[in-house]
Amino acid sequence: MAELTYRQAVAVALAQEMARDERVVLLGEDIGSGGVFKTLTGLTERFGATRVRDTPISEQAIAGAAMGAAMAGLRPVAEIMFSDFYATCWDQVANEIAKTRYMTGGQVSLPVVIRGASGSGGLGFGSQHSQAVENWAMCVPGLKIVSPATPSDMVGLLAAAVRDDDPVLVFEHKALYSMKEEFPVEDGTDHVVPLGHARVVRPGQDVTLVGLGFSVGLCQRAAERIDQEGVHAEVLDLRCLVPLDAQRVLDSVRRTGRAVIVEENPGQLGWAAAIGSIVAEEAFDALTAPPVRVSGANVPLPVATALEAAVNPSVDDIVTAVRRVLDPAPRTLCRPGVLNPSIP
Amino acid sequence: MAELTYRQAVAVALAQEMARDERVVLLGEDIGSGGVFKTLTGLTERFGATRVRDTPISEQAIAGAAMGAAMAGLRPVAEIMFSDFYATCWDQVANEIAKTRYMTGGQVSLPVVIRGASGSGGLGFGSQHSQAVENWAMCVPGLKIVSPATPSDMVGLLAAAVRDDDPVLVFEHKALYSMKEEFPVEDGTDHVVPLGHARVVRPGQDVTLVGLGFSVGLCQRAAERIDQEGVHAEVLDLRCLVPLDAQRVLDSVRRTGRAVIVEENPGQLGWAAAIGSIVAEEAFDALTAPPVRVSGANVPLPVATALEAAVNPSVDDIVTAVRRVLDPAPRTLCRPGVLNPSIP
Amino acid sequence: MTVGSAVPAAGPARDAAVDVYGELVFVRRFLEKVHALYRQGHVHGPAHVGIGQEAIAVGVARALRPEDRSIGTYRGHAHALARGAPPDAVLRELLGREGGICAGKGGSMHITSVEYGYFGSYAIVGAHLPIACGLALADQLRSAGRVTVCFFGDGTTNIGAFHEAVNLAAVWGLPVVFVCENNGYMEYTPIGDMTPVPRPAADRAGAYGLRPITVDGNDVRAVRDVTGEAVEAARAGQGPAMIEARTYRMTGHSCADPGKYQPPDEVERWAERDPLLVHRAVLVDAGVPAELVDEIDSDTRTEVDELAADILAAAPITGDNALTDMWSDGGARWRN
Amino acid sequence: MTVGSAVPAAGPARDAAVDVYGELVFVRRFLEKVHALYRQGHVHGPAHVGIGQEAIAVGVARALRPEDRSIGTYRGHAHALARGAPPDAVLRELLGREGGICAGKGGSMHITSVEYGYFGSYAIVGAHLPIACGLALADQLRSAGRVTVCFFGDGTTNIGAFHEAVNLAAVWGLPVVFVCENNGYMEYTPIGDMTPVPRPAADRAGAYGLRPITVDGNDVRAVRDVTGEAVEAARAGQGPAMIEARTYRMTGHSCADPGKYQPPDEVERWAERDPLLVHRAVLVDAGVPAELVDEIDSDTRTEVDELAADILAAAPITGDNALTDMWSDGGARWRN
Ligand SMILES: Cc1ncc(C[n+]2csc(CCOP(=O)(O)OP(=O)(O)O)c2C)c(N)n1
Ligand SMILES: Cc1ncc(C[n+]2csc(CCOP(=O)(O)OP(=O)(O)O)c2C)c(N)n1
Ligand SMILES: [Mg+2]
Ligand SMILES: [Mg+2]
Repeated sequence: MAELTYRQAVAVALAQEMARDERVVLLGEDIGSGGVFKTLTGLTERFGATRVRDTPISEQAIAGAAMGAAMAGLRPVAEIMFSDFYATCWDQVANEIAKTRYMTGGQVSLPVVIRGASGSGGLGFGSQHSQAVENWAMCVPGLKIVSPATPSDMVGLLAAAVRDDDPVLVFEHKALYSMKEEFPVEDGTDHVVPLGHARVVRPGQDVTLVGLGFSVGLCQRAAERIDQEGVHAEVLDLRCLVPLDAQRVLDSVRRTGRAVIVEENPGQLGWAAAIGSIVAEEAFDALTAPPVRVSGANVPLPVATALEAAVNPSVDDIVTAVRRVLDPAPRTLCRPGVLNPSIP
Repeated sequence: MAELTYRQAVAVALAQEMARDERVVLLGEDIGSGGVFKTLTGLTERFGATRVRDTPISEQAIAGAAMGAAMAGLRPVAEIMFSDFYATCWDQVANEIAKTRYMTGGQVSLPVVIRGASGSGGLGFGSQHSQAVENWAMCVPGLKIVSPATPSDMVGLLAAAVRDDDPVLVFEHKALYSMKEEFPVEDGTDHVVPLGHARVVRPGQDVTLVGLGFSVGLCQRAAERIDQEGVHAEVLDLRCLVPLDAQRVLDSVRRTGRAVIVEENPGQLGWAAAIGSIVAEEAFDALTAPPVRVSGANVPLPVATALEAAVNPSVDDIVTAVRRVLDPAPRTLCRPGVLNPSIP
Repeated sequence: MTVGSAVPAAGPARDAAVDVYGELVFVRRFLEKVHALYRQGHVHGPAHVGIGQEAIAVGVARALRPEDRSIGTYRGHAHALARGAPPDAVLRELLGREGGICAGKGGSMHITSVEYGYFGSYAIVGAHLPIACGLALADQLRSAGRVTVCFFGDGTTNIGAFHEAVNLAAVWGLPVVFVCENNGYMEYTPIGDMTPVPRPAADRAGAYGLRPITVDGNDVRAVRDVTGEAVEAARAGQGPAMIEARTYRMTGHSCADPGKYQPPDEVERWAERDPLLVHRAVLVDAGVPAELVDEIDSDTRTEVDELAADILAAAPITGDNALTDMWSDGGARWRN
Repeated sequence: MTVGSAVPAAGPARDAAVDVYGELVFVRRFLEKVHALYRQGHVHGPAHVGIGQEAIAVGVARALRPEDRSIGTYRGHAHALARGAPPDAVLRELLGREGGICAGKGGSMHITSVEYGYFGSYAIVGAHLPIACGLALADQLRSAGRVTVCFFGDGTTNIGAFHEAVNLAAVWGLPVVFVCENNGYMEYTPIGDMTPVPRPAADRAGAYGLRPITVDGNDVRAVRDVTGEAVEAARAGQGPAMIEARTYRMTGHSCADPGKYQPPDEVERWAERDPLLVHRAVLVDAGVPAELVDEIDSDTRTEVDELAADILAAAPITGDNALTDMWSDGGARWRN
């Protein structure tokens, strides 16, 4: 078993799929030389510049060309270098790619993958290069949304995305690129993780911690910390927002009675609110404490180290949240400015 | 007292502000002749083409020019004709306008208003002309979000938006344009409704119905229906998502113990989830039933009359939701496909 | 190929010219019918017709092979019909009846007929130009010899997606022909007021290393011939082309718009250059009997009237399929 | 105005030329220092310097009045400094120390100095071109006589925002001068591979009814003179201009990028045309003593070294102000 980084996993997944299916082509800016995050190293050498296509700086053209190519029988994988840049092609993604199958009465199929780096993770990329815009996407029916938290999941989920006949947005967390995992990489590997199945990172019975992408690791570390206090948290990695494995979350919360949902993004509106609402609506009777969200502050991401840390959710924040939902009284816990840094 | 339509109210508000402040200029496509929804009738005649500026079909240029002009001392009001078109200038709105004050350490002020038609309301505008994209905006800290539900609020909230020193997005619901209200329109009217204060549309003690824009009317009609059954619903019009009058919602729910939140958009992720989560987190002990969301189905908006009706939330849906939250058992009410058409 | 060469008095070329006239007339009557039905309240949602612009859709379609692709805008009824999309299914879509070409989900602005190579009507200005590049890319890689034609309006030349798409097509040498239908107006604003160059598309071609090509958009044969050259060049691997076809929108922007801003004398001048009149004159010059032409006119009117009457007689569709065809599994479930 | 006319051996013109050299050297040393500090791990987040491109920022600034505005990109340190932004506050921002020009919130990619007319650095390619139009619009309406200069890269000419902005500027006749710094590369890709015209900006000017203007971007006097003409025309109400300044990025795209894709002989060729060498030669031709020039070089190096050392000695900022300056009320509350 060799070690695989999350960064390498991107190329492993794509190589696996490109070898399997000639219709898979990549397009994006500066990808021919391996991409600015070096996630595509070796693919041009192996598959040629016709299938690993450099583009001009034209996100609308990239996303739109991916869509058109999918309608005409290719299975394109487009790169949006930083997920913040989805804003420059949001019309293609939200208004065209997401809607065209439905609005044509099912005349077309749109096997498009769009992938790229996203999130903060404390790297100092600032307000225009650190958002994880999966929340924008979740507001728009018609887009599958994937955010792998480990190298092996990156291989398996990205492979599944490429095989999916619907549009899938894959958010790679840039602070995870250097994460390593034992993984059997050899030619012919055929690792696929079906979309829509949450992962139980660790089982537990006292509280359910729900994470996605980078926040899974935060949850895990928080769980380890409170474990020493005798509190056993179940940690779930959602893996996908759409399709959403709501059942797995609800099952867990029905057992633990408590949910802490951890999102790196600003909490003003984000997927944690969707999960929080689903939990409140559908596991109400089982709740022994309010579902609580821990999320980023409602400001653009600042750059200086201490500022970025102040704004991002931390392991400490999660531990505090867990202690509070375990505290029997008072039950109305999350007052502005107390638990949730997103409420200044 | 004359009658004022919601449509006319737009021009009334803007005329009031343009007369008051020379720095207010309008820009947008085909606005010189009054705009495609005739919301700006008479403004060119009164203020001239220099202040009511026709633009090319260039939403990025419109939003960006509004931003730059605001930084240099104007108070621009830009029109994005249909709110779906925000997608074509989302970068300007979400990455530049929302972030620049903060990311420059407060060096600039951005008194920009962006306004335009949004929402479905059963008019058949289809999947690319019917979204109310306030949810995209709420995912992005830095944007104030306003959605008036009545003609007088249109005057007062739009005027407040123009006077605000922060970026404000005003979503006009196109199905409300013909709504009428008695309103004293005369020269010199100075009606301003401060942002961030929800409106109690009707008081009640049994359940809290929360609406915004078009869904306020749905809530009102549902409340009238159930009133006949002896159930007294309090109807709240949020008016703004940012700044959010969470306190008013929480106060109401703490009294009624029940919340039904009604959103026209798909429910997969939307402001109703934010409100639902806040209610669950902060009024947990007061809840006698789970907070329930009623929202649009998670599909692009179809056009045919019956299809559009099937997908949009209705008064019936709200009444059903209210009956359910009033039913003492079972308390876990909102199962997929039952209450909430957004969960197919 | 000579543009607008005379039609011979007999033979297949003459028959083809008569056919073309039949198509022009059919599209015109269809659009007029849509306009009337809209005015009578039978169309839910907005509708945009291209009365006066039919020669472009018909002329371009004549330059294409069945396997070629085309793509257009909300003003796309003519473009779908010209490729062969069944008028019945198109009108059912517009009227919200069973059998609509998009199952009632698309409506007037999104008419699509993949079966006949028309990859859809898009209602956000400029959005479909990048998509056209994608169609062409797929063919360049896997089905060399297929060409994509992308229709768009003069006002569309000012939006970013136009720039990105034409540039990408040029950089990649894609087999795509961009056809600008310059009808003189955005919605209400004359295009000349909002462009710094006189020819909104042709005068921008050079920015992408392309040759400016212009054509009289009201002359169906000229459109066919000019497009044919560009399409065959693209088919041969010579890359994209930019054609600007000058025409005029004889009605308002949408069926709800009376078009009062269109000066009467301007409308009159263009009425004299109506594409049906232009082509009728060609036929008459070629010795086609006026009665034959009149017969086409009246037969077509009857055909379209009957089509509409039949469809109107059917009940509007129910909301049963609201949650189908969202995902590739046929349903709309997004969670468990 | 003659481009690159000889500098006289004495007098104010000569002094000004020496000043300009001092500025070029200062900016160069500053950027080199940033590069070094980045490599040593002192900069949190990415940083982009424009070593080799300094003559454009400095030359343009010399063509502007204090009340004029400029706006640029993530590669904007030179542009801020050239307008007069305090180097101390800029470097504090880069190093996350108290007194940073954006209070630590912007970082390297968003250096802004409104006080000195530099309206910010934007990190999404193309986004600031429409914003520049807005700055110019405000001036056109209320402060006639002010001009805005907008800097951007060659790769930026392919994005939609570029097209929309330049078009709007032309349609409205805005007092804005667009300055393309053509350094030959996007991030890693040579611009020639991704544009269908040889001069990415100049060859597109015509699409907006503008004249193509090109200039040697490594000749600070040529930049100043050519920009000066365009700026004065804009000031006089003659509308926008498009200038393409050819230059070269002597290092990688960002400080993290070793730039291995830049062919060594290409780098060497451009090193010979280094803007500092070019201007030094002008001074020497004018009889400025070499010792004076050398003194400027070494004094500047010391100055920048000391500046950096001082700032590094201070403690990094705390997170105290994370929730300030979000809204106009100074705070970050979005709800009650
Ligand atoms: C991005 C965007 N902005 C604005 C609109 C509203 N709109 C619809 S059609 C139209 C005019 C388009 O003009 P043109 O491209 O000339 O096409 P035509 O309608 O004349 O066929 C406008 C502004 C839109 N649909 N999309
Ligand atoms: C919309 C967008 N796409 C991609 C990027 C990533 N990116 C940053 S700089 C750059 C290259 C820009 O090239 P150019 O305009 O020539 O400017 P230069 O860096 O050479 O100064 C790219 C692709 C971005 N910041 N924004
Ligand atoms: Mg037009
Ligand atoms: Mg460059």
